[in-house]
Amino acid sequence: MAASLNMLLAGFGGQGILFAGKLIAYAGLIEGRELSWLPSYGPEMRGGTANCSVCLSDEPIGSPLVLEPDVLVAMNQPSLDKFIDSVVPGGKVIIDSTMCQRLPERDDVDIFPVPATQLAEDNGLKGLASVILIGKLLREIGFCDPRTLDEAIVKSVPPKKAHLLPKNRKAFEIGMLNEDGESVPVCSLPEDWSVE
Amino acid sequence: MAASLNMLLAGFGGQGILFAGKLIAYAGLIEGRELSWLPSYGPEMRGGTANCSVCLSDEPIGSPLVLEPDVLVAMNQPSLDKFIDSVVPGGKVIIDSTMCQRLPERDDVDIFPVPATQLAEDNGLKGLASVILIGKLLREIGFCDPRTLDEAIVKSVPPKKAHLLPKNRKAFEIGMLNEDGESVPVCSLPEDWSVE
Amino acid sequence: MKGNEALAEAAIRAGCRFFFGYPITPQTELAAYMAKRMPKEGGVYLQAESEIAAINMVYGASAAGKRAMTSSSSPGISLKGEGISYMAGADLPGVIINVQRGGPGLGGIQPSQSDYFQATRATGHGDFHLIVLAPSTVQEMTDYVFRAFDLADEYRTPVMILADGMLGQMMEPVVLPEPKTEFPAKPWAVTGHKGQRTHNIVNSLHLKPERLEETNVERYQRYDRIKATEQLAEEYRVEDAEIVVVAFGASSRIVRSAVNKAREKGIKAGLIRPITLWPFPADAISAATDRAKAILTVEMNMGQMVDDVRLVVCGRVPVEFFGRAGGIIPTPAETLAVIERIAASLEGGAR
Amino acid sequence: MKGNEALAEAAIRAGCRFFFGYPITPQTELAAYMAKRMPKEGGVYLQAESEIAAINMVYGASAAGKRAMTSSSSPGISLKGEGISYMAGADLPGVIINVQRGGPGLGGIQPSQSDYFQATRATGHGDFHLIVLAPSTVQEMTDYVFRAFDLADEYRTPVMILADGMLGQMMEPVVLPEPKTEFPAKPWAVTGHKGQRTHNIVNSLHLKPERLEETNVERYQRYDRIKATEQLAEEYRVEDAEIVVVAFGASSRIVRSAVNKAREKGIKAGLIRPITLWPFPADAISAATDRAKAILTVEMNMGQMVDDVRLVVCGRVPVEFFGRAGGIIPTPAETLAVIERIAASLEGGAR
Amino acid sequence: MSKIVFERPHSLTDAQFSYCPGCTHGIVHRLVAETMDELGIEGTTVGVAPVGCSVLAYEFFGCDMVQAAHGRAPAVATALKRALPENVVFAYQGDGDLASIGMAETVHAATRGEKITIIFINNAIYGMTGGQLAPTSLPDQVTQTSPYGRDVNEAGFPIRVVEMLSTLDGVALAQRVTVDTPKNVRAAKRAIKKAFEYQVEGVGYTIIEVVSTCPTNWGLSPVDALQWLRDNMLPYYPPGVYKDVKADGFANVAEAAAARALELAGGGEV
Amino acid sequence: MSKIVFERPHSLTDAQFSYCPGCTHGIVHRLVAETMDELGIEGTTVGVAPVGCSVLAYEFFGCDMVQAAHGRAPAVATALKRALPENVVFAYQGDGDLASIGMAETVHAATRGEKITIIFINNAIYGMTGGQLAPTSLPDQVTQTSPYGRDVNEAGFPIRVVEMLSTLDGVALAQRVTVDTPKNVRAAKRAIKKAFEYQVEGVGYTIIEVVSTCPTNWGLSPVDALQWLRDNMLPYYPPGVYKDVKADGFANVAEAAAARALELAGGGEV
Amino acid sequence: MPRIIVDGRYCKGCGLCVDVCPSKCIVLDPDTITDKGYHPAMLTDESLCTGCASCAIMCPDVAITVER
Amino acid sequence: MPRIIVDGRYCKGCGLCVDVCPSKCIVLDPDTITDKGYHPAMLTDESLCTGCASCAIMCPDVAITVER
Ligand SMILES: Cc1ncc(C[n+]2csc(CCOP(=O)(O)OP(=O)(O)O)c2C)c(N)n1
Ligand SMILES: Cc1ncc(C[n+]2csc(CCOP(=O)(O)OP(=O)(O)O)c2C)c(N)n1
Ligand code: SF4
Ligand code: SF4
Ligand code: SF4
Ligand code: SF4
Ligand code: SF4
Ligand code: SF4
Ligand SMILES: [Mg+2]
Ligand SMILES: [Mg+2]
Repeated sequence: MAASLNMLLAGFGGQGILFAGKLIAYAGLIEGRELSWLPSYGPEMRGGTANCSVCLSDEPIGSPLVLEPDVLVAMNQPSLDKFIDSVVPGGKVIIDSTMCQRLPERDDVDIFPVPATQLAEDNGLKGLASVILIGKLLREIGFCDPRTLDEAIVKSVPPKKAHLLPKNRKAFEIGMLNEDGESVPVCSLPEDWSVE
Repeated sequence: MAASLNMLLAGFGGQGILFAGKLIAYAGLIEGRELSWLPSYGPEMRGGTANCSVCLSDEPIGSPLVLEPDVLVAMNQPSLDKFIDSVVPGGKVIIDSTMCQRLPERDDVDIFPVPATQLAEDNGLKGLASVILIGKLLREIGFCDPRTLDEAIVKSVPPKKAHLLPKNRKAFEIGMLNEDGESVPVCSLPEDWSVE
Repeated sequence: MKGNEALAEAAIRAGCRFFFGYPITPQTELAAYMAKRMPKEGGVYLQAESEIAAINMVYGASAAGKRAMTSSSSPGISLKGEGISYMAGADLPGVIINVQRGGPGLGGIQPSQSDYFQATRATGHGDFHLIVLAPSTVQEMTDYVFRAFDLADEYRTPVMILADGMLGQMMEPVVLPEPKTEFPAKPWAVTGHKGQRTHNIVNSLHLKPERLEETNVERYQRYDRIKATEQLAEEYRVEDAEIVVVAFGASSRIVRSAVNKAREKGIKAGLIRPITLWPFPADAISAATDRAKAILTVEMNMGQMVDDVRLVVCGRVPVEFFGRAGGIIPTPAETLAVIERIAASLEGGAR
Repeated sequence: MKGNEALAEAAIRAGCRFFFGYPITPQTELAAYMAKRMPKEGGVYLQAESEIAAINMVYGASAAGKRAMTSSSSPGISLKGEGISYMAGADLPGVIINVQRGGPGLGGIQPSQSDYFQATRATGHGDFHLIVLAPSTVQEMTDYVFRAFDLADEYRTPVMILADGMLGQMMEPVVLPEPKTEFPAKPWAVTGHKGQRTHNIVNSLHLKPERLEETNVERYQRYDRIKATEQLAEEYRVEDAEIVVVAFGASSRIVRSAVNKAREKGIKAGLIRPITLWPFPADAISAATDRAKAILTVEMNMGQMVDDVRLVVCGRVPVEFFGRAGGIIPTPAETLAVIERIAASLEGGAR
Repeated sequence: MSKIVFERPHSLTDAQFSYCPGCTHGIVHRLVAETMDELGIEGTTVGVAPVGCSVLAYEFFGCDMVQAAHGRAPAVATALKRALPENVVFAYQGDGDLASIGMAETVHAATRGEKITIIFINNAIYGMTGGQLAPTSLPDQVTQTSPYGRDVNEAGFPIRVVEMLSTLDGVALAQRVTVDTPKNVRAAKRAIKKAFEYQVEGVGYTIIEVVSTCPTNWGLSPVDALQWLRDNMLPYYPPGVYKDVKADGFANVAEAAAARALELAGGGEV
Repeated sequence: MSKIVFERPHSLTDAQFSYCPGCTHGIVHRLVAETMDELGIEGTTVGVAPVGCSVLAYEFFGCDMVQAAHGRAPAVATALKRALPENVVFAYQGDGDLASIGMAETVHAATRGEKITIIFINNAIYGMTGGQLAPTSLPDQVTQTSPYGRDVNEAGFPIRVVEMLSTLDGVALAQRVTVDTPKNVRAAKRAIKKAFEYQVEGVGYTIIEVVSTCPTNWGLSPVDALQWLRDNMLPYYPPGVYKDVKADGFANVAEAAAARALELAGGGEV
Repeated sequence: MPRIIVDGRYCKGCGLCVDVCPSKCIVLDPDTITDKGYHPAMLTDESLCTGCASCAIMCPDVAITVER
Repeated sequence: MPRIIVDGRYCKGCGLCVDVCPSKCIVLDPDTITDKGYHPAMLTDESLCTGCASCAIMCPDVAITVER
């Protein structure tokens, strides 16, 4: 895993894409890294696609706008179709397979379909599919210590919505589950991403 | 008389200064000269002084703003006091002596006091003191053929106010009267200012 | 005829039938003239509720394919900035008159040239330019406003006449142009599609940045054509000039007198008078720079056009600036003094 | 913290208790933040009826001696032109934020730098300047808005923060400054004379041109002091740079990446990042020019700051421009390509 | 054989509206388009799109369209009508556009009696920019810029636009409608059509205020938004005809104004 | 011993007014200054001078003064009052300033219920710029920009400002007065004083419209101008109290607005 | 036979038609997701539809055609 | 003894005081011209003045002081 990680999260407005991106950014902040978070903005969000760019790095971040992502999290078909070609070779693509019927054909990137929306609905976590995907992402590329991400969740859920905290944690956990349904207790972080 | 003549006419708003200046300009136009007429403008006119710059020349006119006049026509004391020092040596100064108690002390300019306001009132020509002064000016420096100025008057009095035409002519004539009260029929024009 | 009236009459003769104004000194005569004449020409004179409304009315009338104009003076032009940017963005022709007065703020009402930057660089937000014409006589007020309408239609761009209080207020003899009777077709105008074409849209919004960039690039290609073909400048005694004075509009008249006086004193001075301020007459000034030893820019402001001169001269010879601000017109005498000083220093340098 | 929120919080910490805004993308978060925080700070958040009202409210609050601010984006800034000119004319401090978007006209809402000319040359009519600060990180958004209030008070001038949609929208870690508690006295403010002094007047009108010129000249003397002491620029790998890239704000971040990549390829590239756009950091760029073989200016517009660079370079080395317009952020890759092209041509020329 | 009793009007293009699900902008668009169809004026109408959620209206209406700067639609429409007196000109404006930044243009187009039609969407919020306080936001209404609810002592009182404009002599028709039920939609349609008809007849300035929803920024489902409208908006903004010079027995605004002046002069001190 | 029963108020400076002979601007200035004297507020008042003939008002009033951009006096006054809530803030505006370019600022300061006082000089003309049509110029009135008389079909109808503003909830006092006779001058004085008093009490926005003359641009002698005012202006602009929430029994505008909202909600359709 | 046709390109699944239909014969189709991510409206039972057009009148996206 | 004092620095000879004086004891002095060019108002006959201050109330230039 490179010292610099550029991620693009994309989906419909309302799917929690921006929140998910903030979780990653927050985790970076807690771990003292350079980071940036940049949402798409403006009225085209309305009923259209929303996306956000998140960069984590050990050096000052140049462009916070991610055009060639190391990581793509795609939560719907139009977003997947739009951005898949821009992923760098060797990049990781996390896909909400409930929302994307057609999976991409690239074989120079690692593709991880997760039926996140379905999983969310099944587990009474409506609206938290994005957090499930973040769990999956962390599992696959371990961009931070899972405890850090948990801390990020705690800090990102506003006090007024404290009742949602357990649900967010649950969603995160579901994402972190490995294929056999077993939760991954400690993430094997790459060297340059470990903390303390 | 120079081929280029810069005049400054100054007085209170409402004394007919701008109209008088236009007469001179119009005469220049009729005689095919280069000319410009530039009024002071804006709210300071209100209750304050009004003035206008008139240039007649055989060459294109540079600055239409007359700062060092060859001719000053002053219709009130403040204007006289303000501008007298700027008149070029050898210049002519026509003064409405009804309105100016203190005459200037310069002896390098020719000073012609005319009780124009008084003369106008005495002759039932209220508001036409300025035209009287133009008559005097023409008599003294013959900047054009008197017939031209007559034509200028005819063209400058708007048709709606045609009844004022005789009065304007009368005022002009009074100004042209020489000291012995005799009307000057033909003005002895300097060579470079004659027409046809 | 007063300069302001000449502007108005020439606009009418150029086929302008829509005038939207708002009173401000020193351009009021223009609107007054329009108010008198327009009804007789079957045109519309409308005193808008503000300068902002006025420019947006020009936008509307122009969108309908009509020749339209507004006029104001410095503070009022600032208010039109957004509207002018919209016109540029929607590629709408139209003529804007600025009879400048001293600033900033309410400033004063005497003649000034302190809106040069605003006219040539940033009349509003975004990347765009106006064609800017700077008359220096009442005759030119007439000629350039006439020309302005043609340029506006040809290049689908707003055009500004940058005059000042002196030119607006003064009277000079003027020969008026014959009224224009033939006008270019405007198939893009919104006039109702009558069921005979798809609907026309006048618009400057492009939410996709790629699309917005395209429109910008296309516009700048048009600007390049304008730069290549529409530069205008008058040269006066420049052929052998060692000191070239650059001045536009009212101040160029003073400089002309000063140049004459300098010549009388044996100083080889000349005048280049930019007529188009945008496109700036770089070619003429560059050519003169090749022969000159020094350039002097004279403006009725604190130094604005001098930047454009410097960009053209590009360090080849020294560029000096002389200006008066706040509504003061420089005198030929003080301008001459500056020329003499430069001449003296050149000689000093030569020794 | 989003850039827009950082601007707001820093302003509050700088003692700003009067915010007058009007919604516009991409700066809405700033106003939203103010609306939340101001009541808790005993300050005034007022959504004005328009950008014009907002800037005139800043004028009023500043006249009363208060630290006041407004914020908008490109079209809204155009509308503030008159008001800003008034502030300059009346020598009133105040801070104006422009979170730029693509233009002209309604344009788009994506990040842009196309109001550079407007900010540095002609935010309104008349001779005046703003101090213009261009942050490039969220941390700088914080720092410079804080600094802006001090500069505004010190020089009695409006100060603009020229940001863009990218900086406004992005989140980065930020360290907030300690709240300011001591403020300069403002004996000129209108607070009611309490019978203890003659009445204070805040005004920009001077009907006598001599008087108006005096105020202009005095203001330009202040500007000279600002030019002498307040120029700010960041230099990055410039010491031995043969190709110096000049870029500010958002685009400077891209250039920094490109410079790094160029260095990796053995090209001696460096970056000068103007922080004060006015006063333009002429000294830094001039010094770098002495050592450089070519200058490249990269902007998110059709070419604006490049004029200022050319004025400084003054023909000493070639100055090139690369820009993207309409809300497109240039990529490090395409910027690198331009640097490589220049490097190649320099080598070609050297042969 | 079944026949079509309801379909997309011709005066709408095929483009999908950019509005949020359930936003009443769409209903009003349809009513305007139907009016154009029924009066057969699509080919002679020029519409003005504002800055607001309906900024893209130029893509939706089939007639010629002009996009206007924020708040300036009345000025643009004025000029269009002056330039094209035989055409029909309407402007479509939101509450921020019409009643905040564009208040001067609104009042002046109205007092001039411009023969244009204004469709005024009052949704008590700035929709496009993400839900800020509008001049028509209700007391205590929470918005992005009134997070503690609209405090009338700080942010002032909502403006009742048609009531205010009704005091102006140039206004021929000022009516408030809503679109919360099929019945009210039909009434709104009649009002809009009447306004266009008055314009064609040259009666004067016409404005139809449509009390509308903004589900997105109100944070309500479309259905709940309509209920909130009924519960909160309508009491503050009662639908009704606030001025109708023809109903008052005058042919146009000039006649009505002359009569009023006479009455005032006779009446002496108020 | 004789004693002085009338002299220049203290709150006027020694400067001579820049107004034309016989212009009623001067009378109103005096009334404002007398009000400041009587309420003892010269030292705590901040006045706002507009763009118009009274642009130089900052030289005439003894209190602290701010010169505002054309039409923006209400915005400037709003901010002054917000910044200095303990002070008294008034703006002095002409009809072009207040009702044309400044219409949006006027309506919004009024609807916000800003606790400021507006002295509104309606002389049916743009005096300063040399006599152009004002929003309040009368039908058929000849001005520099309506040389054939104001044609209401082209230039629209005059705006009755206080009538219009009275529809807004933020307005505490909206009254029209004139100054053509000593009696009316005294009444005008009472109105102005009342407005300042309401401001001090925090009742709401107050505006006093003074029907005034412009002898210069009307082309009449000062005495004839007053007669023209009586014959033509007053019938169109009848003096009177158009809104006075205290007289209506409320302590301030918020109370009055609440009562009105209740009434409307109950009243149903208009 | 009265019925409605919902155009999936336009429908945004807002549910206003569902709410207003007096015959309660419209639902949002839980099994379909449009390109824009909405569950579009669908007629549940043609026989219930009276062709009253209430749904179409309220439809903000003019997605409904009514036949009778 | 009631009387008025007209301050010549302020008076612009507008004549409003002349018109309004119930005792008709003010005229514009034809023999004086002020610095600004006006004929200022003057009290013709002190004995007629009642000190009613009507003149002062109407004076737009606040040029009149009234003693009683
Ligand atoms: C001069 C200017 N100021 C502000 C904006 C930003 N802006 C876009 S839409 C809008 C207001 C939208 O509200 P409204 O008019 O009520 O329409 P809605 O979106 O609610 O339909 C604003 C302030 C702009 N584009 N231009
Ligand atoms: C932005 C702007 N537009 C126009 C002007 C010019 N202007 C000066 S005073 C004035 C109007 C004066 O009329 P009014 O407000 O009625 O005041 P009055 O002079 O009649 O007392 C105008 C339009 C200006 N100074 N600034
Ligand atoms: S934001 Fe509100 S007004 Fe705008 S489209 Fe969405 S629901 Fe409609
Ligand atoms: S122009 Fe009219 S309003 Fe202005 S000072 Fe003169 S008389 Fe008074
Ligand atoms: S009302 Fe229209 S858009 Fe909404 S669900 Fe029904 S058909 Fe779809
Ligand atoms: S036409 Fe009437 S009955 Fe049929 S689906 Fe629509 S609302 Fe229901
Ligand atoms: S005080 Fe009365 S009586 Fe005396 S001069 Fe004045 S108006 Fe006449
Ligand atoms: S009213 Fe005043 S200004 Fe007028 S004439 Fe009398 S004293 Fe003089
Ligand atoms: Mg709205
Ligand atoms: Mg007026």
